[in-house]
Amino acid sequence: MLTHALFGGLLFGLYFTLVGLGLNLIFGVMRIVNLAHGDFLMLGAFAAYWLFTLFGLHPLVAAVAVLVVFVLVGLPIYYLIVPRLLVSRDSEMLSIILFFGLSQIIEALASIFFGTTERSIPGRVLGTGPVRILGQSVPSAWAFGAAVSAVAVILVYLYLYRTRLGTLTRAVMVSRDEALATGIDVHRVSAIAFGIGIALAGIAGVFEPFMLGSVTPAIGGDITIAAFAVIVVGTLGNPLGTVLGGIVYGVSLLLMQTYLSSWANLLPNLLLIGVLLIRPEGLLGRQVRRA
Amino acid sequence: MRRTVGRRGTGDLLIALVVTAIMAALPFGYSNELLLFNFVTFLALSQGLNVLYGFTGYLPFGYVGFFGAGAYGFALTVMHLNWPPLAAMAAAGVAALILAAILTPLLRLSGAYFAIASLAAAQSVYEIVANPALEDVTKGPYGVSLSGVFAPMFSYQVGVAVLLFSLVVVVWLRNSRFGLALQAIREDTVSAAMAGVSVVRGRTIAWLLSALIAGLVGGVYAWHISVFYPDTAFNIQFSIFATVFVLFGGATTLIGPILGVVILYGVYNTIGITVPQYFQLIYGVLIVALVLFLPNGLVSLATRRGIRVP
Amino acid sequence: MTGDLLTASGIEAGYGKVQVLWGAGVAVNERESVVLLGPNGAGKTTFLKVLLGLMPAWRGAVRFAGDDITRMRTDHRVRRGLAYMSEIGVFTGLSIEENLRIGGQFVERATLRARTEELYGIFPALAERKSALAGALSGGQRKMLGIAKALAAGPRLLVMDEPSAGLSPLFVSQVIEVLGRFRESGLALLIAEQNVAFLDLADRVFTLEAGRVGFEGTVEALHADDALHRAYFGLEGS
Amino acid sequence: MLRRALLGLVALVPLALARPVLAAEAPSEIKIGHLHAGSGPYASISMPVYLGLKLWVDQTNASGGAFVKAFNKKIPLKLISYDDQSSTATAATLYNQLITQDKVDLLVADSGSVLTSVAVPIAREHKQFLFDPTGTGATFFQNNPYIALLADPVSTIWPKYIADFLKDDGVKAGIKKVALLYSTNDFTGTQATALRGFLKTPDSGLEIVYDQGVPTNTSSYTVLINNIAAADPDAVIALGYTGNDIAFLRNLQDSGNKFRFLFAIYPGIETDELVKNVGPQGLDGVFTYVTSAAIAYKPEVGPTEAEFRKMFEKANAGSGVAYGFNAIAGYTTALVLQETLAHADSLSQADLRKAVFGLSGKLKTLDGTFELDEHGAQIGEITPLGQVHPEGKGVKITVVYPHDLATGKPVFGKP
Repeated sequence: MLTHALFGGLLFGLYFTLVGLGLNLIFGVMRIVNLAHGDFLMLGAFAAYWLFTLFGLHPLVAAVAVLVVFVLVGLPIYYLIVPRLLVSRDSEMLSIILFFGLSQIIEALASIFFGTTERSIPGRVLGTGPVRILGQSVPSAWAFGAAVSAVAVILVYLYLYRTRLGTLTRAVMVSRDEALATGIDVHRVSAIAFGIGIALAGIAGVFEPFMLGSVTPAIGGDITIAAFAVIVVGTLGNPLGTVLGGIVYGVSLLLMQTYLSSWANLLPNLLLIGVLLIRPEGLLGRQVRRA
Repeated sequence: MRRTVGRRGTGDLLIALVVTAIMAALPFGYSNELLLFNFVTFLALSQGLNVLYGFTGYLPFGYVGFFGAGAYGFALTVMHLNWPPLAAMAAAGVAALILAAILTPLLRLSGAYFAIASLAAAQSVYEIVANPALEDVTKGPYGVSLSGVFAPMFSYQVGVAVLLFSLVVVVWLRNSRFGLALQAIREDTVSAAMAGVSVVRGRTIAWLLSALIAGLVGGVYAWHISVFYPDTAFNIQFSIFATVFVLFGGATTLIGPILGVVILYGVYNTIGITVPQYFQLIYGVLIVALVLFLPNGLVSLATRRGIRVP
Repeated sequence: MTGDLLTASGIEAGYGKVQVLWGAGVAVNERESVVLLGPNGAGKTTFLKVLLGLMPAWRGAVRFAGDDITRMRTDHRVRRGLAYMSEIGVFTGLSIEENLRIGGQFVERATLRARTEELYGIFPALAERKSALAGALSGGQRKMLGIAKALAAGPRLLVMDEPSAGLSPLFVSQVIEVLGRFRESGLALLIAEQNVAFLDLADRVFTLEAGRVGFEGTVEALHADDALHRAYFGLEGS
Repeated sequence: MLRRALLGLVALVPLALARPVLAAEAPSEIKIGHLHAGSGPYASISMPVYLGLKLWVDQTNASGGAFVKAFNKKIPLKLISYDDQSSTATAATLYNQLITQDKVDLLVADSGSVLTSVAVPIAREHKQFLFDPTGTGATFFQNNPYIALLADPVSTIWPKYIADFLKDDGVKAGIKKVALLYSTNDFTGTQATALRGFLKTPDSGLEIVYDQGVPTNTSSYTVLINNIAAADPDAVIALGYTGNDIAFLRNLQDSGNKFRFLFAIYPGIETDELVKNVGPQGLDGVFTYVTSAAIAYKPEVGPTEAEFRKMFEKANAGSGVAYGFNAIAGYTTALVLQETLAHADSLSQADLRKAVFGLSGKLKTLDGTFELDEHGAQIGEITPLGQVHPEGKGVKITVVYPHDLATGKPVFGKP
């Protein structure tokens, strides 16, 4: 049971890395808290549901479609709200409220257009029954989710560290003011990062019906909290730190579910508070305390 | 100078008394007193949130945690100790104060982190209260029934008293040196500290006062509805509504939150009942528009023109 | 007056309702080196930010190389050859190599490579640790990297905000020496400073006091004016 | 709303005075107050009840209204149904709204115990008789004259046949160890408690090796299934709502674990919803409750199950709400309302109650015999135990217990 919890937690945690990755990228580049993150994820899940139901599209194909569409949708959303937000007095604080409003809008529209019943995609799409990896039997969806997450992490790494735009993106993450002064088109860089962040949420959403059972328009809020726990435990503003956060989250969640299952839901909240109070700077340091 | 403050204070107090009197009288003419009670709940709750957010700048997303603590403080003393409702109301306030004292370290966190950590704290309290392992103590997820003390009219009027208390606290903060000091801290922590204002003490007092109000509101809410579940008492909707009401009307003022509740909760009860999704949509659009175009709330339409709003 | 490279005139700007600049201006000619002298709080940084488009000008105009750039975005100004080195000057979280690459973001790949090699030649200390984080460098080395980063763009005019800030006198003279070499090779400079040591570099001097231009002329003329001489060189003594 | 409140101040006084004078005249419509959950965890059991009720209202009005004995004529119906979004706080306000503002003649609770629970004290306080379609919490009926449960048996007797079957056929087939997994809410929590009582008799030959309550919003059961498997039970009884059953059965299929006996509540209640989400293979061999959706009772009032199904699906095509037992429960509730109006001497709450209790044992609908105990709890039909077998793209449910009703033999999984 222990090895299963550890190994399952690793895979489950890798999926939660993907859940938090986009949120952390957006926070890192724009220093805004996208409370609608979970709702974009929900839209990704619905996209996968409809693409499968109407056209029989495999989730992997759906993931690629979601990537393209969400990046394209993210750009105008960015230009509509973020530049205006960033010039305000306390943009980090106001971003919480604003994106909360956006989250309400998305949830309401999803309820109106998709209805509020639970939707799920037949599990056999990703192979029925468990797969055996290293002597452990795990649901095939978990292996899939973890693999897709690993690919996404590698792609984000390559983007940030191996492309010209990625270098500029990291420059904005280090200092927005210095980036502006150096003549970087900060809005272009940020808009693309915003699009990618939302697309990552969407891709995580494509696999949500398999990892968490089903999708309704209301799942966004809880997922945003979980994603936040993951990135706080990793390192706020450092997308690759999300890997660490996700694994810590997944393993401890599965350990709790195995040995103290009725208390498992307490975990993400305690992790979040604990890390914020004890080690708020994560691994790459950023002042978050005042007074 | 002192005299103007004094005169303004009297004016503010008058508004508080009028609002209280209206809410106390309404159930004699309108019989869905539970709906009126919800208005009382949100009027008091948003003033409680105003105490913290309006005067210190801390936005507690998990404000409902104190509300829930109050509701369960009330319910547990009634169920296990057979306390009379008014004594249990005191227990509700104390429960919220204890929780606030435990969570005081959260005040070390800055804006966004504080908001989210407080939400996580409220969720944690919920998970503990709702845990089946504690069924013997809290009734766990199966909820609480307090039919023995059910008294709709009496508890309604106690709710109005709690509302009056919350209004008076805000009037006091707006018209006292302490309240001004708090606002100085919010605007510029460093200078305020240099000017001899005790930053930590000031914030802690606002935090406890704010929690106390939520706890009392939670206690009287538990009493009034008498049957409830942990997810009723810890419903994040309470935090959300209170926050939106305060932001919409305008924080740091007395009438801002009142306007917010009367207008938005009024709209909620007309549209929200029949088509909740459309209401949620309108809410979301309002919030986004507010942050982008009117970040200081409705009252800023007047304050911008130099008019003092109570 | 006007300069054939950069002319800013009648600039008014500020933060919120607080006005900082009250009709400030400056002029720089090709291959000319100008020092903008002024005490703390005179509005030097604000003025430079307006020149670069990092803050909007409420009134007045900025012309660069014959075009009105008053409303142009910063990145477009940089593309046209107006480089800026802020007080921080570098991206501390990125490597030396990456800092130079970002400085030369608009430059064609091959040209950038050649220019980077040239800069490494001038700054051997940077060449030794190409992949080190800029944040790990000493204060003096950081300034050198800041200059190299700004020059990677191949600018016609380099605008600098207090290059002496936070440096010991030894490093200040090193920075002045390096800048002197670039001036020789024909780069135009606009340096905002309160450290009069930089006057060694200056062809002309502007002084900024409380958001307005006070004196404008050669270094010799500045020395000739008793009051100004006392105001600035007296500062150095105290 | 506030404006309405203020207007109410003025308007209510003359209205209150006018009321008794008008009482003898027939009202222009009969107001039926109801709540439904358009979203949230209870939507899947609430919407079918609502649509079943609504179908009856539409049909009745199309034929000129319901016959009301008190006025000896047909009177049109008006259904006022608000959306409580599965929130008990919202529901409480709305029940109050229905009683005090809309002044409904008949008050029908939302589906399920949780959303019914808040209606119970409010109805009692206002002395309004509560028509309770499916709220089965046992506490509702303790010395409360203002309620009757219409369509579901009270939860404490639901699991009786599971226990009897395991003690009888199960033990013979070698089943000894039982695992119990339940969602912690009134409906399934009460059943778990009852089941524990039924199973723990001294000579039952059964042992509970795993007993775990989980929150009703649990959506991932993978780890729990692994924990259950580690306890090595022969029989697994999973008590949850529709969403729980879907997630549990899907996760079970994905995990590859198999048990000799597996019980879940909703395959036999919301069969279509489960087939749609889990697939026939995932339901293969699952034991479940058999409701009127799978047993053809002979109705004396209203349509047969097959006829009703056709009507329901025609009326609600494209609504996304699947046909199932809760639709029947909604329609059964409606038939009780119809018969109550046809038998009550007046529309006073006391006479309504008398009429409802008068129907007990006499009314036979598509849901079987309607019978109340003296507290108002439904005891008409105990749900038999059935087993699901895939059949083409759908499933077939056979009754396996009690033996006198059985339509097939139970099939146990391989050990």
